[in-house]
Amino acid sequence: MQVATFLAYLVAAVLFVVGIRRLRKPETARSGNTIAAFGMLIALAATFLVIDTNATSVWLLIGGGVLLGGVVGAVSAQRVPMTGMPQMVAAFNGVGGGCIALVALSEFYQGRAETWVAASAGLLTIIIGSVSFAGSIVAFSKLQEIAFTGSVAFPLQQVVNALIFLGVLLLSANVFLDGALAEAVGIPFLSPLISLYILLAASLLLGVLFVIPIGGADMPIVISLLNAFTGLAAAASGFVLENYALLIAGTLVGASGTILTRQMSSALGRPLGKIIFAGIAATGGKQEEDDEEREVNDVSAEDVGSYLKEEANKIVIVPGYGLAVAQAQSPMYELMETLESDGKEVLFGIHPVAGRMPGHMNVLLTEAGVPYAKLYDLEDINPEFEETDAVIIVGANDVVNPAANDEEKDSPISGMPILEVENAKRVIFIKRSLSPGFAGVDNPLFYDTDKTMMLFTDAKQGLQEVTEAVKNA
Amino acid sequence: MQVATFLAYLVAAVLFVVGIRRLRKPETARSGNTIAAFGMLIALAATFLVIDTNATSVWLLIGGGVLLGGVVGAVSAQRVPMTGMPQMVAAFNGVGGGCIALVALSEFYQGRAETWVAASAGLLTIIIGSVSFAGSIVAFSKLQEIAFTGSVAFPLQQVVNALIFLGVLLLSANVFLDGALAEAVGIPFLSPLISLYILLAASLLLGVLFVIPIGGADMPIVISLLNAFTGLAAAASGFVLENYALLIAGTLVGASGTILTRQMSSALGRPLGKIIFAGIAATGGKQEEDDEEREVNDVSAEDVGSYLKEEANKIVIVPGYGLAVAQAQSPMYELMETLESDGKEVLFGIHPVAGRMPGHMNVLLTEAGVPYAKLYDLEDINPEFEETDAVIIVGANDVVNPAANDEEKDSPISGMPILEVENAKRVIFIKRSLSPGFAGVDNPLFYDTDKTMMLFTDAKQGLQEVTEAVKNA
Amino acid sequence: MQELLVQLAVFIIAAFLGFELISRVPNMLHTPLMSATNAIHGIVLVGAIIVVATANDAFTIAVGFIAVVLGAMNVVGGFWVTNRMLGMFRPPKTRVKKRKG
Amino acid sequence: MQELLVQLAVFIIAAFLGFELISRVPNMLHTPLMSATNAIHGIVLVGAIIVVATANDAFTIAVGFIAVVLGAMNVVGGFWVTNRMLGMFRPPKTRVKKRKG
Ligand SMILES: NC(=O)c1ccc[n+]([C@@H]2O[C@H](COP(=O)([O-])OP(=O)(O)OC[C@H]3O[C@@H](n4cnc5c(N)ncnc54)[C@H](OP(=O)(O)O)[C@@H]3O)[C@@H](O)[C@H]2O)c1
Ligand SMILES: NC(=O)c1ccc[n+]([C@@H]2O[C@H](COP(=O)([O-])OP(=O)(O)OC[C@H]3O[C@@H](n4cnc5c(N)ncnc54)[C@H](OP(=O)(O)O)[C@@H]3O)[C@@H](O)[C@H]2O)c1
Repeated sequence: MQVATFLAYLVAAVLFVVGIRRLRKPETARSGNTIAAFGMLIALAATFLVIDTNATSVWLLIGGGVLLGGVVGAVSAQRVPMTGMPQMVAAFNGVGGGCIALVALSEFYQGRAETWVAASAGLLTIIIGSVSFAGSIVAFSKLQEIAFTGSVAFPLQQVVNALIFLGVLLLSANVFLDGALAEAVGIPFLSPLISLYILLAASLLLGVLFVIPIGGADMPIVISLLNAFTGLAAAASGFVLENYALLIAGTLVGASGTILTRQMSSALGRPLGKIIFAGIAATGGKQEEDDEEREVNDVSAEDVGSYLKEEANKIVIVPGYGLAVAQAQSPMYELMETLESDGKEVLFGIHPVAGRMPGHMNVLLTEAGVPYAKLYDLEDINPEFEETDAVIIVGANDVVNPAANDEEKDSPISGMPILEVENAKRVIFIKRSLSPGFAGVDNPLFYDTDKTMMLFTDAKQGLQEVTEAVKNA
Repeated sequence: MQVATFLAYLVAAVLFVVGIRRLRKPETARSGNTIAAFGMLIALAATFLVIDTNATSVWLLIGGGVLLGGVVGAVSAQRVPMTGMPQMVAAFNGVGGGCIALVALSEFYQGRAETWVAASAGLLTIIIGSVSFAGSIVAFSKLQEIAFTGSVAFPLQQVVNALIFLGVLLLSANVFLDGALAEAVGIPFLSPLISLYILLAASLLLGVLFVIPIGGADMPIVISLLNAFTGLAAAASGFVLENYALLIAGTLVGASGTILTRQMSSALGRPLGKIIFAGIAATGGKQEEDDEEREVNDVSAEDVGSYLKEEANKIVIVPGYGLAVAQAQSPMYELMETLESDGKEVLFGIHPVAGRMPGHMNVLLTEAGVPYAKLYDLEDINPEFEETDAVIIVGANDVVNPAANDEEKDSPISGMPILEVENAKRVIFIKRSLSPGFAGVDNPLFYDTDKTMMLFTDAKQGLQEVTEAVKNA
Repeated sequence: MQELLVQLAVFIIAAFLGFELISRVPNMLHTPLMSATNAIHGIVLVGAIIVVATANDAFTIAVGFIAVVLGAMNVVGGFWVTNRMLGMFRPPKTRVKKRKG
Repeated sequence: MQELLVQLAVFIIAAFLGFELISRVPNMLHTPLMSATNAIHGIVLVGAIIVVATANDAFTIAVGFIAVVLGAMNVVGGFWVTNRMLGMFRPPKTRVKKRKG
């Protein structure tokens, strides 16, 4: 029986590896996920085989728990809108961290963490798992805009963090030394078990404090990092439980999650160190708003239509988050068709972080039927703007905001590579107002009345009107 | 002590991994090799720690053996000329395979291969190790042109191979069943140990028969495959000896060697299956030679010089094996300089298998000082030929031989992608005669008297003369 | 001791494997990849199940039960949501290279 | 049995790692890479040394000694020749991309 379980765990691990391999390419990614899920099924089935109990109550508890958790997970996963994906992932990561922390806690409670290996790995599991749990919940709240939105800072934050961390270390040492530390300093009521509870609370607090100062724009990276943490905690608990399924799968996730985090942060142009240790120094933009009215070139759909029809030959469309909000992908496709039937060249410039999750725009546009070949990456589209007659920016701001290149002002998007739409002959924004985007940084392009046309309207309606105007012009 | 050894082995394994990682890029490759060698040193030192003997004789034997083998290895490695590298690698791979087969044999002899795991892993080690040993020696002889040159075929080859393989299986079964098989069929003198010796001999024979039908051009791929085999044998012996250093390192080499073999065979355009199962169906070319004299456009260095000076603006140089033989890289560099000082554009077209080892040409040219930026790959240079006025082919044949594209004739280079020099305005060969190259396939370009100029001379001398001629023209 | 050492070996090799597995993933797959690996660490559910199965006291049973619920959410929700995300990446009909010339 | 299973696990993960490690190596590094991995499997020398150290009879000692000699050749020669090969790849001074425009 033991042998069969071990082999099953090994098969599961192999399926995880194969699954992750396939996740590297869009064509095979979905099957990769299915394969990994299948591996998980095998691991769970094998676990049921080794359970050595006849008590129906135990089976009921386990079955009930799995059913309850599974249903809640499935329903939330099914219901969440596409734009809510990142926070959903954060939530699922959080519950995983919580699970593993509780498992480690019960090991201590049952007195199973006897050897120094088990004890230290167990402590590590509790700390990392709790940080991951609390951090993920904060990340979720930020993205869902329930609480902690923006960058929450308070005085002496770093000092407080350091103190709590010190406390965590001392409590761990006390548990490890079986309470000897507390006795030595004369607080004998701090038994190992009580230390553990305090440790759990302190780790949770640490997780909260770690994430609250970080701005929402960096959340995907933070979630990825916490994901790697949870993997690591799972690996540590593999040491405690001498369970190779946990060990291998946890290590894989911990290591691949670390690399993924680095890749994401470099794609977003935000060094990891800066994200973690600084938070974002109080998002400027929104507050700075000088109330002075600045002039913009406010146009109608007809103006846009006749410009496109008569003066533009090469047109680049840049979609952003607003496209997703307005669900305007089909009208966008129609505008493309209309322009192309007039003999214009139409391309799409896709910024890697446009929207609210990586690949957001690709997903929407391919859904609407725009061919892959027309979707250009940041590097591929930027050289094209020089010869472009009109850039139509639909519901985007941050990804085309030249303020990112302004080296004097330190804004949340500083240093992020942007789509250099200002090199084109004309820039046309379709958005509802002058309000900035996710990062809250005002866009100087809005006020370039020579180059820019602002069409203030909902993305869907605006695109439809422009399409009509092109047809009638 | 055991713990220290285990940890040392683990460190060694990590250093191997890091080393292989670094070997993937030219910039870091050399340090990767050093790191791996350092790992080996650690593994060996740790092994000495666990040797549990005080007998000086044992120490002398081990020390003497290591010294002897090490000196022989180092001296051969230092003396071998660059063109002899592939056979050197074959030889070192062979001795490794021999070593591991002997280790497994001694385990059986000492009666240590008791469990079924040890017995089956041990048998596998003996078979694979011997095949690798014998196959590598044959590969060495072929490349060194000592014996078996070309593709050696005899009637019923496949049948003989199959029979020997069957014999190997039966002998293995007999060893595994402790001689019961031989007793059952009434040949009790075939004791397990005697079976082992016959098994060893049969495996060696199998290795020889496996490699002799394969032509020399495919040897690098075969060596890589045998290298993967030896790695696998090392991994198998890791199971027998319960030694994680052997297990991990052997597995790494076995797996990475397999992938490397596939990559090499696809780079050379030769599917692995075809290489192994067919050999090369008797190299045509050489024998076919129709004695009829065909006309060629035999020119002097002055002719070449004045053509280059007066009519060529864009010139591509294609080096081949003859450049290495003549050690003509410096004269080639000078020709490049002379042409460039006349305002000509000079590029180098490097075929992936030009010369006798991958990277051969890159090595020679960078040694002579040609900047990396001027070295163009197959894919990069082929589109350039259309606008090229003159291609100078120095000591190369196979890599520019359009016969590779001839679908009707099945030659040893059929299907290999070539440098499409025939698209250029003029083709200038610098070689000593009309003799073909490594693959022995005649080149139709030689006889295209309108397009081709043949300068029959040694590469070094020819390049020097042409340089002079350009200067004087 | 031997057991621990071997676990260490497994940990180290698996870590290298994890590092190697994620080399240069395209940007648009970052979120699904994060989500899928997130589901994979839901393997902690195995640990939670073992806790409940071997529990002797009410406290452990309660803690274990919560852990099982959380773990199951992680596993099921994780794979489910990843599948939904990836469903959005319809296979391109013609994957021509972007550049025209 | 447990020991064997763990060895199997190590074998499988290491095999995947080996596969992943060699992904798209440039052509010109094929020979040095082959040569370096060839030197690495010279780790069999460790096995040969143990054979000699634990041998009780003349036959085993003789076989072991030959194995040690062969293994040492593999290790020393392998790394040495790889080093010589790689010495030929001088670091490019300016690694500009080949294409001009
Ligand atoms: N992709 C990711 O992985 C990811 C994840 C997390 C965060 N982020 C961040 O999200 C931002 C993405 O930049 P972005 O340029 O795509 O978006 P953005 O800068 O957030 O701008 C979105 C714009 O859409 C407009 N909008 C909203 N609803 C609209 C509607 N119904 N019709 C028309 N316009 C509408 C808004 O302006 P109005 O209100 O005036 O209409 C807003 O200016 C970046 O800062 C990025 O760092 C990205
Ligand atoms: N790169 C690898 O990894 C590798 C490994 C093994 C095999 N191979 C095989 O090697 C071949 C390489 O093709 P290749 O075009 O480079 O070479 P090749 O086809 O073998 O031709 C070499 C030519 O050099 C000429 N030559 C020899 N010595 C010379 C000298 N001193 N001066 C001037 N010319 C001299 C010879 O002609 P003359 O006698 O008329 O002068 C011969 O035609 C391919 O078939 C490839 O598959 C490659």
